Amino acid sequence: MDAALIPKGVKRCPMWQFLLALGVVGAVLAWGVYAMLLCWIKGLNQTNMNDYYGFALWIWADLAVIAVGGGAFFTGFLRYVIGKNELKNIINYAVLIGFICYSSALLILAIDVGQPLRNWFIFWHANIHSMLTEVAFCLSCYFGVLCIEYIPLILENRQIDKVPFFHNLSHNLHETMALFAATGAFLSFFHQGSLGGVAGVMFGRPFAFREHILVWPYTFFLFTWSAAAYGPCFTLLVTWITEKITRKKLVKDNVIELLAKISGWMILSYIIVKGIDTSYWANITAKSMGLSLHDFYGRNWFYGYWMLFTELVICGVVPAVILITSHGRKTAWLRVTAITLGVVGVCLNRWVMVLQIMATPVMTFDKFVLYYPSWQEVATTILPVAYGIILILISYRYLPIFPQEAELNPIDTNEPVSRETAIDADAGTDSTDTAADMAPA
Amino acid sequence: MKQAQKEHTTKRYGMVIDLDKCTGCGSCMVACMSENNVPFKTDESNKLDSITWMQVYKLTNGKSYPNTEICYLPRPCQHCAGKHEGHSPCVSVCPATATDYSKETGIVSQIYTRCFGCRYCMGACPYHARYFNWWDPVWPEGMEKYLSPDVSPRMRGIVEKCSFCFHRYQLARNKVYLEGRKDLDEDEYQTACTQACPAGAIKFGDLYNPEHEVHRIAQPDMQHGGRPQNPHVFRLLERLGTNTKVYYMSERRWVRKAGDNYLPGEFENPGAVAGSH
Amino acid sequence: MSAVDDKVTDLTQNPADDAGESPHPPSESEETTGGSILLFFILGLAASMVIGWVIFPKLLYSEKKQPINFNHALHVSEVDDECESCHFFREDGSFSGIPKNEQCIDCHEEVNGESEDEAIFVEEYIAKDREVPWLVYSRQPDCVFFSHSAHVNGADMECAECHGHIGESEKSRVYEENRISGYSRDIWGKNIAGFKRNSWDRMKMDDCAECHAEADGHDSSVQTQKDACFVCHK
Amino acid sequence: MDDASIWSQNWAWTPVPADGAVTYENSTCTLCPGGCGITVRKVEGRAVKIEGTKGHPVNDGGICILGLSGLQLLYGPTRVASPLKRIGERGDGKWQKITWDQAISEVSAKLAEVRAAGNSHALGAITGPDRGTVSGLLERFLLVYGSANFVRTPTMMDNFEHVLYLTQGVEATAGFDIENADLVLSFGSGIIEGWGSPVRMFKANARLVENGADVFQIESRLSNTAAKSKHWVPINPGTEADLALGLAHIIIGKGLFDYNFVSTHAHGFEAFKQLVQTRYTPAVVSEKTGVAPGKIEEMAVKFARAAKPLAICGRGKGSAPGGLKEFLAVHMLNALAGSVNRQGGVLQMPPPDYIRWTEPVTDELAAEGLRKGRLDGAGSDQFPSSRHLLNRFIAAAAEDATAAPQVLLVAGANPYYTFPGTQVVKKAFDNIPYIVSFSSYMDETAMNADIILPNHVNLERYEDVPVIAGLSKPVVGLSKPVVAPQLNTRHIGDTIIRIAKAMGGHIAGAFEWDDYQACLEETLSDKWDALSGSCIWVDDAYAPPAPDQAFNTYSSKFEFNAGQTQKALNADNPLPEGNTAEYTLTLIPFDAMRLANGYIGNPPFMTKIVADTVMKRKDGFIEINPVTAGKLGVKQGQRVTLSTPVGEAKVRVNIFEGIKPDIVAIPRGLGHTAYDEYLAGKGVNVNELLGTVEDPASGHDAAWGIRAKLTTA
Amino acid sequence: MLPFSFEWVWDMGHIVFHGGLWYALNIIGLGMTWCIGKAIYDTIKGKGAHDHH
Repeated sequence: MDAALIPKGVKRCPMWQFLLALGVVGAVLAWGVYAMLLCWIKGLNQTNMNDYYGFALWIWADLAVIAVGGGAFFTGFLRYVIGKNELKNIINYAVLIGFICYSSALLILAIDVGQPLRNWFIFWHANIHSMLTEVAFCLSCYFGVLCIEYIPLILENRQIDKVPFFHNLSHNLHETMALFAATGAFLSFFHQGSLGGVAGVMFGRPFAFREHILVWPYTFFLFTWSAAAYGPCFTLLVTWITEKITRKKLVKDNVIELLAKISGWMILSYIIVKGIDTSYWANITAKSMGLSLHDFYGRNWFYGYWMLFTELVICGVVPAVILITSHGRKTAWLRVTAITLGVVGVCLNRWVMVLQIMATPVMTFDKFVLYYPSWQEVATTILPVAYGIILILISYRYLPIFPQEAELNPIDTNEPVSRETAIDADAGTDSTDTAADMAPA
Repeated sequence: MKQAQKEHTTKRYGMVIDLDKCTGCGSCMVACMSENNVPFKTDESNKLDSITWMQVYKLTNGKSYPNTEICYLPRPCQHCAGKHEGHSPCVSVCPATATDYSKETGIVSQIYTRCFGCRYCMGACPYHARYFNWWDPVWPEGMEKYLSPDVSPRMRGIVEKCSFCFHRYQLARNKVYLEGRKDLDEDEYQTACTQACPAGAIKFGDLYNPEHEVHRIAQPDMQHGGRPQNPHVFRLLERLGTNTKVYYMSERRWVRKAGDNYLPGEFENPGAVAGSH
Repeated sequence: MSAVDDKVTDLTQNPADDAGESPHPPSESEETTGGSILLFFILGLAASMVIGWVIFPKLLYSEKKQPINFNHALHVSEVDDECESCHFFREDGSFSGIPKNEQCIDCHEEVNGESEDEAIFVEEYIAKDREVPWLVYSRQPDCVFFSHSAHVNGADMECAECHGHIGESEKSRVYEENRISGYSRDIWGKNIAGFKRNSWDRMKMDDCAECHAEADGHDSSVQTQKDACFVCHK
Repeated sequence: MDDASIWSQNWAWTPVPADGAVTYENSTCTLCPGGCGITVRKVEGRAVKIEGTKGHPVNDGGICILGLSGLQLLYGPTRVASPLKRIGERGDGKWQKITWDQAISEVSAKLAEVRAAGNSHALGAITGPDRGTVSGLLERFLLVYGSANFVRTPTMMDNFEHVLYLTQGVEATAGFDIENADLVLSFGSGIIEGWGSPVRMFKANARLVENGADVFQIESRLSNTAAKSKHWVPINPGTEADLALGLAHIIIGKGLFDYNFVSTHAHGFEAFKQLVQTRYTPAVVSEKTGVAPGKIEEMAVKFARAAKPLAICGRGKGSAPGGLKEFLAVHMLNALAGSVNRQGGVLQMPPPDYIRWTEPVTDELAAEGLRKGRLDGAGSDQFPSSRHLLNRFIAAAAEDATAAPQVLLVAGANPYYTFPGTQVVKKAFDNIPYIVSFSSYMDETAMNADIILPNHVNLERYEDVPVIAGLSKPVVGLSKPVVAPQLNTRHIGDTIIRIAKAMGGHIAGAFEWDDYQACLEETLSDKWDALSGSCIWVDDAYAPPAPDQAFNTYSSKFEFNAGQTQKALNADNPLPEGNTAEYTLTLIPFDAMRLANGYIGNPPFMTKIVADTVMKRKDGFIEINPVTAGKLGVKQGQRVTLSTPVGEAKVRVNIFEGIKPDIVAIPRGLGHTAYDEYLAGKGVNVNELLGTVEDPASGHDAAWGIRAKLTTA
Repeated sequence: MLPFSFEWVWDMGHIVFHGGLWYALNIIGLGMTWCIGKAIYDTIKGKGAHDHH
């Protein structure tokens, strides 16, 4: 039916499968949209946030998607600035994932503020000393860059490409892409950092506060670094999931392994620096304020030492070690374990840097408060996931995302279809990336 | 303006609260709400979303019956100056310049119509002095009549906090201008909580002015970030460098200790406290 | 100033886009000559000018009449103390603003003169003890704190510096209310493009700020190095 | 763009308060008996803020949370907007609006009917503790109508008066010069919980702190007062009298008493000495009270050696009278220390005596009714020196439908909620066919009345406020209308005068005033000028008489051992209801400073600042010691059932170190069923779990608690 | 934010921050303009109608 739109040389599932998947994910999306409207119309009383938890699930989700979306800028940086050409085979997908992550982040921010109609004040009345201002400016600009990077992909659709203007535009964009990628890397460097800075400058919150280098607290660099390190893990993870669902090899192993290796070394270096930072903070910064590690991690079961251990060791040292060894990254299950742990690790880091800061009391007579998100918060947090899946579904179906797909999956082989499994997978999962329709038809 | 106004009347308004006199009655809280048009809901028992610019904390010495002791600690906005004047935890982080530090009075302002509700300032404030309007303020029919025109009622979705009743300063200035005087008297500008406190536990005035009660009691050392020189006076979380303008006084050691975080042994041996001198 | 620039963009460019371009989306295949492009451009500009300068203000502002026509000139000639005769300071330093019936009643207990407005005033308001619902040209939003005392007593300013020559007016102007914000056009400024010639043409935040920035000692904000927010806001 | 921004900054539903000229008006707060001066800030006629009057002799600028919240009562939703007549069942809340003429003619017709049937004694009236012209008018109305059943809500002051009458032979109220004392022994008095005149006591407490005075707070719970005192002495509840007499034992034994006072100005000391020496040895007292013998001795010695010691009692806010024995025992301590009528001591104060209306002419019907006497037995042989016994009045009405009043007027009181043992009130109400409420607010009593004739609230009306709340100078305040009446209400004084006039005859004849204001001006004639200006009249020159002139007993001396004193001191302590086998715990109600628990319920601001360990959503909390909690196996915040012999309630547990083990404490002031959505249905009304215990000497309710148990099911 | 805005202060912070920002925006803007311009030019030149690379 839509054969004319599907890229040449590849095969896609039947239309009904595609629509069914869209429908299912679309229902989740609608649920999220409903919750979002509730928040806009009735206000933030729909959430379980409170005066102790001014930042909660959303800001975590925001920081987390931006961190995992960091794969886009870092892969772009490696491909266009450093010149790792193999990565051109995965850059499209990285850009798409980045685009989804950043648009989601902006959407979440738009729900999160108390007076959404005054959002533009942050630009118009900006206080440049605020890390959040830097976040807003760089985030929006970098989102613009991602749009520019995504446009040529859209233009490569078979039908659009037939229009000469679009064809030319796409061609020219490709030619100048290095410039955009470099600018994007610059912007992303700053906003990833300033997201870290958001926490690090809060000198009233010893859990968050980090000493300064120039105007930036350590967390500035740690955030950029961790996004660069763990972002590619997410790109790899989503690629792996896509491959599993489509049952196709989409990217060659050497590409995957190269990215995994770089990520591994980045994680290792990050974890070392993070370890130094943590011990400096615990032993010097916090102690100068009369606090010890125990005050932060020893007074509440949820925000206990286990969290610190998981973040640094299980989700830091372990994936780093797996990915830097050739055996580790070449063994599929080890590699997948490592990138999964990596993604969990960076999300956990962002969780700690948002929620534990809010939870940890500073005044001696204050209390440790826990918070549970309301369904509206959960729904609006799942909303971007659903939106992301839909965008991937459409993009994968109609755009040549994986340059190596045709080569790796010649279409004259006539394999049987296992639709049942596809549908099962579809119905069984709700929030994680499901793209059953990608199963070969 | 026609004439350049060269009156440098720099002040640092601040408070001293005598915790031994404070009874925890809550008059300061209610006086504040009624002065500043603070709204109320049908259920205010969730203290995590209940707006009380002035909040009275109940401290205990942690000992068991019958050696338990209780102290009440009223906490308005501390109007931090930070390490360098104006570097308050909240002011420096607000992305939209909705909160500001006045070099003339030392008061941290909050402009409700500028705030768009990002809540970064709330995260940055270790005193929980900032409150978010989770709901639209609603007064029962007819009760809007008691709203004061001196303070704008706030709308849903923005942050508010204690202003040291700044409108009272403004209104007092009106009179000073009219009468062609230069300066305010100590009693011309007092906050609603100070005025209402039945125990007389709250004193308010200019910390710079040696004639003002607050200066006499707290003896702030302005060379060292306003650190109190009176040994019975302390500030909340002094060690963070927030440099607050609300001083507390108590004869009881455990109360003074509760004002800040100390590693074991530090409070007993103040010389060892890093960064406090 | 920045707000003004932005407004210009809003008013002139956007309508041009709407009026001119959207009905005829530029298409690569369309054959166009240079002349027609130019004509198109000129027509579009003209249309946008009309929209921006004439239609838009009409849409934006609703016109309201004051309940009674007030002759300032006449009153000023009757009283001794100019503006302050009626718009005075109270003892506590606050400013009384527009007079209440209480102040008018001394002279207006009975209908004076021939004026129809006078008759309405006395019969409808004074006699019935109702206050006149004046529309205040200079009414600022609720978040604004304005001290007349600081300006008139403290800085020796003249009323006219902000209010213009209203004291010489013989009739009450039409009150134009902004349909979006609900405030008077005097606040936003008569000139739709935002230019002002006289200090009293406009009463926006930037106008206040302009003057405040010029005076010495007005740098109490650590954020802006100008006057702190609380000076004018509540 | 600017427009959009201004639009997004000015939501139409956010109110914009109108500006205007600011004026201040002074008045006197009548929300509690404290008599504070208030200054109301007004903007163009709207009252926007209540502040304490600077320089006022009672509160000097300070103000309590109830006074501060007065505007929420004035403009709030709890008010009764017009006269209402019940149309549904009692308590259903179905009302019909009627006009004032209808209301007055209906009530006067009902009263005429009862009277014509020869049942004039069957008219009862319950008022608050106030002693000004409003309750005076009501009392006068009953008198000419022909009923002796005028009942004032008793407070601790009734007992103090009783004590002064017995020991000093005077009809006087008690004043306490706390500010000048250097040691205060407080037997459970909530000095800062609202005892007497709250704001004055806050200030006095601050003075005590400044002066470094020793304050011993003797009670089983670490109340705010205990927390602010130098010494907290936990005691078994209900044994305060024993402790006081035990202290007397030591003071006398060590010869530390004021020899001059005792030998020159007192009589009956030997008998008293014998009583305490034999029955109140430290060992016995320590056993009973749970206070260590060493502590008892320390207190006794410190008290006796202090220059200006003062002992006070009256639990919590002092709104419940308590047992006479305790009051007598405490007063004896003051006498032993010579702290009677001297600086820093207990002062005998002249009762308000400015109401000097002409004796009304009564008719035969009235005389007949008056001869039938009082339902509560006050002034009878059994309780010769008691004047108003609300507990006995209610019990009598509940017990026997034929004896119960046929018409009950309720003004300035809310017995349906505040009386301990609410079930008894319900029964009594069932026996009373016609109940008239004068309440300004839809309180529980009004809710269960048949007709409501709403009074103006305090900011709308004139009223004289004779302050009898323990001040050390005679003070009369004047409450003035600060704003015009907001609703279709009428001053209760006017309503009474109108009803009287509608009834004609001698009744009308006794109310010759045109209206209440005329009555008030006439009554206060010599003070009116001063009062209408400053709203306060103080007899600064007053000094209590010296010991040689003060006492009006038979011996003209202070009586340690008058007949009734002996009887009271020898009586056993009133025991709480319930057996100890089934009910292993003791429930005590307590007064919390952030809960109004009298006639007026909490306004929203007050409820807003109630701690979440006292009330969470709709649940009320009980306080228990961690040891008790451990024994019962309950955790913080857990829901449990609290039962007493009288009733049971679902509550949550707050584990609190500052309470004696085996005691359960609940604050008074929650569990309202009436008022507004900001108050109703939250927490538990402790009065529903309590009963009364009649004091054998005074007839007042002397209960201080009740046996209780906790079940987790 | 532009220097006309109320919040603007002529200090290093504002100049560096906005300098960086405008620098990035300019690169993006100019880059895009060039791409679009070149595409229009190429199209007019008749290039690329079915020219697959």
